[in-house]
Parts: sequence; structure tokens; C-alpha cells
Amino acid sequence: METLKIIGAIITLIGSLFLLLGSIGLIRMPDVFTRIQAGTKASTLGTLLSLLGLGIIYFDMAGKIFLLIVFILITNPVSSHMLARAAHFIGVKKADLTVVDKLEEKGKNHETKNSAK
Amino acid sequence: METIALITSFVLILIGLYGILSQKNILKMIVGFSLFDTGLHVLIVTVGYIRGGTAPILDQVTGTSNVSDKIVDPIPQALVLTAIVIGLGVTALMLAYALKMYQEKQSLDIRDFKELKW
Amino acid sequence: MNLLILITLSVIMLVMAVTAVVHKKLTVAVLATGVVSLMASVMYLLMAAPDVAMTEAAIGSGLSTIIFFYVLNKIRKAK
Amino acid sequence: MANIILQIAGGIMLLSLVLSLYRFFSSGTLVNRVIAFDTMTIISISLIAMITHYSGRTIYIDVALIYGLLSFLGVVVVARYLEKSL
Repeated sequence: METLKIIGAIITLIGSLFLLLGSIGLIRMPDVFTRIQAGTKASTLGTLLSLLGLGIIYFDMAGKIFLLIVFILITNPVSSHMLARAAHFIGVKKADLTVVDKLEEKGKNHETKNSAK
Repeated sequence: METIALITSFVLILIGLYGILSQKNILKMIVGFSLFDTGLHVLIVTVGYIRGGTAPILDQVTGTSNVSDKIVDPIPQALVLTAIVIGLGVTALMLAYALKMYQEKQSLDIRDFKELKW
Repeated sequence: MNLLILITLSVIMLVMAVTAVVHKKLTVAVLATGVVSLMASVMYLLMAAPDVAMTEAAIGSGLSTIIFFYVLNKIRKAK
Repeated sequence: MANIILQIAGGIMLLSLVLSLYRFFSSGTLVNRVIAFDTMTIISISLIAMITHYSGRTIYIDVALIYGLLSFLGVVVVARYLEKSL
């Protein structure tokens, strides 16, 4: 029982380290899109790991924690996707290191449809 | 622990009051009102906190005998629960009036509305 | 540990409240009010009031921000 | 042993909350501030789960449940506002 608790605590610690990595990436990354990637992907993984560790420690919360993990997996990528889409369409400046932008190449069709409306 | 929360809520109320009194833009005044509201709610919940108490929901942790030694005061929490919802209604009403005033005069500055002065 | 969390939340709340009052842009002020509501929700949980925390998380940080941005959008359209 | 590790984890979460606040104030566009707001909501969900452990009441996890379900609405509304299609 004690070893199970220690395993859960270590998983939670790894999750919080991922959260720290996410916010360090938020500071260090050069432009908006890479910041969205760092702030959402690393933070989602960190939250999932820390909730999983708490679910190992407390077995009676495991159902609610499973439900919470499903909610976060659904809602969190939706918000970051909407944000990146809006940032692309209002013309946020990209970093100099950007090599490929598929939405720009495909976007002529979309923009004409948008302006016609 | 209560002292820090009390100081925070009091400073928050003062910041909200300063925002209401000093801003010229109507929407910034509503933002100040929202801050004032939040500070007031934190203050009332903190007044009901008893050191070492847990949430007033009965389960295995609290048991059923001598419950009142272990829980905090539930009455301020119920009051705040109502006040939050009423605060949302008041904020929405103020925003609707601000929108109407903007459509009337094309301006959000409070100094342009002189009809209500006497 | 609870004391440390409470001090950090208080500092973030006060900094964000000053930003919401002082900053010139309206959108930044509304976002800062959302952060203040978010921190207040965690603070209610430390004050042993989970029902108030639930309501504040749903209304103060979610619905209030939505209404403010709806009105800002209406004003921008009417301009 | 497990309690000490969990307290260190809570301290690291607080540190990352403060670090993501830095992005709110530097580099002035609205999109950067919304990214900081999004990251702060995600971090505070796991902070609420840690407070559940510190105070020993398992019923506090319901708050994290509500917050995880509703927290993305604010960010979506700001994104629609930026895209001028609200």
C-alpha cells in the first residue's frame, strides 16, 4: 500500500515538472504559434499525469478522475486550435525560423469564401 | 491564514472603488464594479471561516456526531452563493445600459452624458 | 502548504486587479478580471467552501467574460 | 515520504503559475495574454486537485470537474472576438 502511494506521488511529481516545462516554454519561445504549442501540449500532459497519480493514491476518486481526464482531453485542444486559427487569420507575425505554412497555401480558397460572405 | 485573506479582500475592495471613482470610460467603471463584487464575496466567506474546520458537507470524514466542532459556518457561504448570481445579473444589466448609451451618443465617455446632471 | 498557496494567490490577485484598473485597453482589463475570478475561486476552496468555488468558476470566470466580450463586439460593430 | 513528494509537486505548480504570469505582462499583443490565461486555467485545474489531497476531502474534486468542463469557453469566445465572427 505504501509503495503504491509512493508510485502515485512520483507520477504526480513528473506531471508537475511537465507543467513547469510548459511555462518555461511560454517564456522562451520566439513567436505566438510555438507559444501556443508549448503552453497547451506540455500543460495537458502534465495535468493528465498529475491527475493520474492522485487517482492511484485515492482509489475512491478514480471514476471522477477518469471523467475529468476525458473532459480535459476533449476541451483543451479545441480551445488552443481556435486560438491558433484566430491568430493566423488576423495576421500575427511568424518567426523567421518558420519553414512551412500549409494553411497559407490552402487559405486563398477560404479567404475568398469569407470575403464573399 | 484568515488575516491574509482579509487583507487581500479589503485591498481588492479599495482597488475596485478607486476604479469606479477615477475612470472616465463606462466599461472600465463596470470592470471596477466587478472587482468590488469579488472582493466583497471573499470578505464574507472569510468571515465565516473557522480555523481547522472543513467544508460543511457530511461524509465519512466528518461523521454524524459532534459535527459542529469540525465544520465551518455554512450560512455566509449560502449568502455568497446567492450574491454571485445576483452580481452577474447586475453586471449584465449595466452592460446592456452601456450598450444603449453608446448607441444613443456614439461615445463611452461619462462626461458626454450631461442630461442627468442637475 | 495551504498558507503558501494562499499567499501566492493573493499576490497574483492584487497584481491583476491593479492591471485591470490601470491598463488602457479594455480587452486586457476584462481578461485581468477573469484571472482575478479564477484565483478567487481557488481561494474559496482553501476557505472550505467548495459550492461557492464551483459557482464562481462557472459564473465569474466563464460567463462574465463571455458577456463582456459580447458587448465589446457589439460596440465594435456599431462603430 | 509520499506526502513530502506531493508537497514538492504543489510547490512546482505554484512556481509555474507565477512563471506563466510573466507572459501576461511582457510582449503586448492580446493573443499572448490569452495564451497566458489559457495556461493558467490548465495549471489551476491540477492545483485544485492537489488541494484535494492537502485538505483530505475527496469531494473537492467536483470543483475541478466543473472547471475542466467550462474553462475552455472563455478562450473560445476571445478567439471568436479576435476573428471578428462572434
